Amino acid sequence: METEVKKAQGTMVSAENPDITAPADWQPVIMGILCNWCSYAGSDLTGTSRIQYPPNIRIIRVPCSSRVDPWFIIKSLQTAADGVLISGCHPGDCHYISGNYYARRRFLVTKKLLNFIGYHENRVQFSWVSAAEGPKFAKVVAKVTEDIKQLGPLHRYKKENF
Amino acid sequence: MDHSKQIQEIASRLFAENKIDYFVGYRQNSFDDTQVPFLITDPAEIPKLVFTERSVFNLSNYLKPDHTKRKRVGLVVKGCDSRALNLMLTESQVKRENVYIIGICCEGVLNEKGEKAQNCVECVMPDPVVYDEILGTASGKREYIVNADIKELAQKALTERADYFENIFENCIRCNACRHSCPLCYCAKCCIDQETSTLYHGANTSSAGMHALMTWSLHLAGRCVDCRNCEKACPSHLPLHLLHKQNEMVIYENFQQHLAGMEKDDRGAFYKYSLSDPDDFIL
Amino acid sequence: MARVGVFVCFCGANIADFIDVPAVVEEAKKVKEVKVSVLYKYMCSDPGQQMIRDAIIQNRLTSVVVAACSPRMHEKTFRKALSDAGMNPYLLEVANIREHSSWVHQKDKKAATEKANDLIRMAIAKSIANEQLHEISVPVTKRALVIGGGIAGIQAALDIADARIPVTLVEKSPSIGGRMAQLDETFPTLDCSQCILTPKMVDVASHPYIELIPYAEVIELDGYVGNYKAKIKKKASYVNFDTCTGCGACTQKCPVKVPNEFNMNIDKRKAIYTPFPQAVPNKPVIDAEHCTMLLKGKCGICAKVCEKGSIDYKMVDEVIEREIGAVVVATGYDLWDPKPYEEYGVGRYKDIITSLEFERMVSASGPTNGVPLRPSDGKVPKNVVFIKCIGSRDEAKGIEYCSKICCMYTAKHAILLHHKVHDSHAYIFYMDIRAAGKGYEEFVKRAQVETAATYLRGRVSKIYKKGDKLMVRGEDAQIGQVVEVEADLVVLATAVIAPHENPALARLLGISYDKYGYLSEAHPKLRPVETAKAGIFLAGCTQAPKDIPDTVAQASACAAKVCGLFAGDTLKKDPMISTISNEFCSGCLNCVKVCPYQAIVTEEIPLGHGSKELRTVAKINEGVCQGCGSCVAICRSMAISLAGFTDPQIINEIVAI
Amino acid sequence: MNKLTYFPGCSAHGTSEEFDHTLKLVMKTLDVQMEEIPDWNCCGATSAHVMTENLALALPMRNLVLAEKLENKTMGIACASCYSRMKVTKKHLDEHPDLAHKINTTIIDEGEYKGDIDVKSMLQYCFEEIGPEVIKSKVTKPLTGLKVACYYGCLLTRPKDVTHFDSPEYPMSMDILMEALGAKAMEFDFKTECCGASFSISNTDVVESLSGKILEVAKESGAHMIVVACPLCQSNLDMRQPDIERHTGQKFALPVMYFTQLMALAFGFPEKELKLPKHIVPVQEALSHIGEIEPTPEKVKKTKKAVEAESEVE
Repeated sequence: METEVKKAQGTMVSAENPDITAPADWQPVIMGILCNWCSYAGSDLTGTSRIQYPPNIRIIRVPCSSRVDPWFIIKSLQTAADGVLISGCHPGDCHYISGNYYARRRFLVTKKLLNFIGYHENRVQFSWVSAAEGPKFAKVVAKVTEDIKQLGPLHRYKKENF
Repeated sequence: MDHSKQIQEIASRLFAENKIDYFVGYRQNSFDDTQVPFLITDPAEIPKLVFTERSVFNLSNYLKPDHTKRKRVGLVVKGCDSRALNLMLTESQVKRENVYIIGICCEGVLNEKGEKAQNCVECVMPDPVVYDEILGTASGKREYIVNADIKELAQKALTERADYFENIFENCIRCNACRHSCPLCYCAKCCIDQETSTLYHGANTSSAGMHALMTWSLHLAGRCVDCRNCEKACPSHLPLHLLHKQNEMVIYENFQQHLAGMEKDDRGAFYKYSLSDPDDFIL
Repeated sequence: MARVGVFVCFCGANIADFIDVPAVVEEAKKVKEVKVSVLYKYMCSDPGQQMIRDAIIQNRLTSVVVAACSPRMHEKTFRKALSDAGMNPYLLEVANIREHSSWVHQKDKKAATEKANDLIRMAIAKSIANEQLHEISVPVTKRALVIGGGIAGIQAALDIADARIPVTLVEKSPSIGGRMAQLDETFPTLDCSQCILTPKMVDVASHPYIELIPYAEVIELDGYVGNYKAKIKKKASYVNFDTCTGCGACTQKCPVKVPNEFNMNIDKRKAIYTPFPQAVPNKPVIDAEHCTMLLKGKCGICAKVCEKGSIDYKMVDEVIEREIGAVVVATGYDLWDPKPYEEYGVGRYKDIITSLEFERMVSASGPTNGVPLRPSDGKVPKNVVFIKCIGSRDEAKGIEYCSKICCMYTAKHAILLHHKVHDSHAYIFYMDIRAAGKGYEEFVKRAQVETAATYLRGRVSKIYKKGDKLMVRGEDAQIGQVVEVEADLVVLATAVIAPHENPALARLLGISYDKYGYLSEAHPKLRPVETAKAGIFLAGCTQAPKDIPDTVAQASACAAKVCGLFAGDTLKKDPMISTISNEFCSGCLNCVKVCPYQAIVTEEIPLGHGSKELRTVAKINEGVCQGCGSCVAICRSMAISLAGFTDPQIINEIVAI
Repeated sequence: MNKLTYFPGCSAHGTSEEFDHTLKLVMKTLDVQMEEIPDWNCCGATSAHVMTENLALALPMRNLVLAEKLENKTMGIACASCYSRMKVTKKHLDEHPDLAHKINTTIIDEGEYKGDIDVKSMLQYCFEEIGPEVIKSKVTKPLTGLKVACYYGCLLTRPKDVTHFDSPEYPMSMDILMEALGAKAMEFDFKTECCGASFSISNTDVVESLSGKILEVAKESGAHMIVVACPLCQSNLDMRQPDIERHTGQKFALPVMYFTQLMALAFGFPEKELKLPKHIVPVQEALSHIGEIEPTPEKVKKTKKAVEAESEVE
């Protein structure tokens, strides 16, 4: 009930903990981890095509989505990020042949575990974006940003000092 | 389920034939009716060996140290223990020729309250999957059951679950007993060590325990055999099985009904893939 | 204490218009490790680079952050600037504030500026954890292995050998020459295939830098780029090639006749045979499956007639080893078996033949001495129907792709038929005429005009027998009617398919292949001759159907790649690869399983200090590792780290926000 | 004794009575008890599926449901068109179980469709479940000397994904059966060509040209008669033959018989049981070839031997 009232007043309320709130103009921080060959190249194409998307994402470059350790996701959520987007090559297109297939298994288990432990499932999202899919990258970022805005601030541990 | 006599006979025979240097089994605790792991080198101690439904611990864990690794060891394993041992063999942690495995067709062990333990109620494989000698009657593989606690928690609201885990994992004292008691945690450097987890999870914060344990559970995902040694070892009585069983469930449901350690040379769900793995959660 | 320099680029107006660059420069100064933070209009220009070089020296910087365009654009440029200033180039980090900020947030300068601040902070944090890296040198064995002695293999071998690099050419049949040797004349110039091929075959045999191993197969390949070791099985030929003079007495006297595969089984060869008169090497081999001496111990005529005593019935297969640095795979193609075309009566009517059978018949040295004859009664055919796309572009019965060469060779066949049988007439059923290539369209025109071949656009639905003729019923889509042609001979242009041995060969070499069995190139457009495995290259139809000019071009491209690879005494490699710490490796070897390149090997190390007992740990083969990081993420012991993307680097980035 | 659920179709009770009749005789000899589906209805043939899809499914489905109630393993269908409709419907319903439920509750009401019956054409049944060996063993009067061209028509083996029987382009099952009876099955290219069926009444020109082609090629093959397994094929090829002959000026004189008629003959039933007077093209002349012995060409044998010798040691 209380949550509803707060929301009605325009306050952003965390989906995980109703006690955590933020002002209406709050902007989430999203950690983006992109593979070098497809998604990072795709995001570069978004830039060269001047396709506009929300500015909330902070991008880290890794060689392959298989380099992404679930730690990175957990660490991001634990520190500054309100959400995480991981993106790699489409299945079958992996520059390193099979990396994204291994990554895909880990991502599913990680996502489900995080959800089980009390993170909204939309906090962590995954996408396949090829080097040619500049518009798709913009769309994905817009969607993820919008999803995470809906979820409100995450910073359950923000007070903690790292 | 009392195989004490048979185990004593086998142990004497193995020592007599000079087939082993150590024997690892169970012994009665001196102050109550529980049992403790019991490692013997002297055949004179054989009469102390017991095996009943109180023999709860996974003895595969005692093959981890270097000194047992290099010696010939006789070992008692239940269904779940043998799956862990199977993985240790696959992951080259134990040499097959160095272990003499006495497999028990397990009828389930008891928890502290004297009831049949939850992991035994939900057990998928009570029979040993790797052994030199087998005791009891095999009852075969059973159907996979989703853990009762997970079912219950999954029905709760997200906020409730978040609250529950936050409160419960705050009690982690970072003693690493869970890691030490797990037969599959043999890494020289571990993600839950203070030293590494300072980097990864923040050293002295309330959430550090939870995030470290989550990472740890992901290292065991697709490998954990649900023996619950970790939970038995935890001084804070954290429900660690929730993490492991959650991962096990997701893996079972999505990756060709994979269960850890069931087959020889199966390395676990994260070390293989299928082209038909679920892809619908990816944008 | 780290000393970081931050260099922010305006990129003309590209960045400066949408990001408050001076504010960003000031913001960077707030990070305590940052010793210098400056801006410039074009960082990538010479003065910009000079600015970086000066700042490195003046401020004794330990790492450099350039905030500019994407690292995929100018990382190499700035790395070079660092090296010019005497700094390790891998201490550079690029913050991508153009593609990732100024260009995509053009309507919100404040947010774009904030994002740029964060991106720079992340780059600074990462650069602090950067380590000095050095290019890896891998020794290289300067010998190439060419698998397959068709025109692709021959061309690649000759080009490499001409650069004075030793080549081992392995061919599975008794002679090199491949499919091209079976052809009569070649499109679009109609020069005789043998005339242009045989000189090349002789060159291969006599080239001082080429070791020709016919009648052999590669059975094992170990190692990595520059350092492969190949095992080659020489099949028993039962003829001592060293003493054999190739006189041919044995083949003449041999009493056993078997279908001649070189002539598409139209005539017979002997059990001891050379595949064709111009074979290289021109030495016979005994076909063990048919020789009665080898099967039943009776006969022995060839040994009796051989004056040199070269016949050795006791010869066995021999395995030899070669150390090589690069491999060119040129295993060619097979032809699709048209059996599923039951409505044509394939298999029931002798007078339905495939194009290659026709090719052998019109070949002057072929089984019918250059005259096409009906297999049923040996008469010269007058009306010949050619049907294209048999199996090609046919999802229901064959394969989906276009075989590329059939349009051209069918036009050639129409012309050849006209040349050999003057009063003949060719009818050609086609779906489309695909004649893209130099002189190709003109060639098809020539077939249509010069020989007055009737081109009918449409599929054939039925072939049935009427007397000794074959009635070919098809659609002429251009007039929208069903037509029937009375044919003496029907020639099916069967699809080009990958050799059936390709998947096994691919597994043996550790390269990938597609669903049709063609070996996969590393990139369909930009790396069409390389495979995903360094040092293994593809030439000819083993990669996809192609004609002779394309095949030769690709083979020469392979040769150029091999020569490039062997240009130095060592190979230089990007140092951003994995390393494994012996101390922490638990030896579970899951990384070995996950590595897509078989770049992880095992190593025995002492169990403890000074211990005699050994334990097995994983080890990265520097020559092979491509730096994907798959092994890093699955290593629970954190024993593996990927240079350039280490855990501390990435975690630093994450916590920097 | 084997039991078989039998769906005759409308032709079997009309134009192709000789098929129905001889089929029953033959099945009795082969120890198969045929149970005709009580209250069966029209399969919808070519008309229903051009009108509405659900009706085209509902009509055969009702038959399938009724057939399932008889609880035999297999349902045998005399007419190729009925067979095709049943098979298509069965495939459709098996792939979309919800559809079966929907049709059952809205259009027909005969009980649940279970999908557990095998649907086979009578030719398929004879070939797969009885087998040429058994049929051969029942032959008392072999048809030696009779040359036949087996015509399957378009629906018995096609589409392949639906029928899963024999080759869609060049089937051999009927040929093998005929050889089992002692007849000689000729190489015949137009086994599965269209006879013009649907235009049988509305546009006879098309039928004449298509069926004419079939007759022409059959004649060319040297056959004395055409053997069919479908009433519509029979009527088109038989009934239209005089017209075709008149229009094209060719003389075929190719009687068109059901394979069951020839089976009955070979099994020793008297000729009057074959109901031969029902045929338009007279049959007697063709049947008179029975008993003729073809001279074995000695020359061919010799050359064959020579060929064999050639591949061996000379």
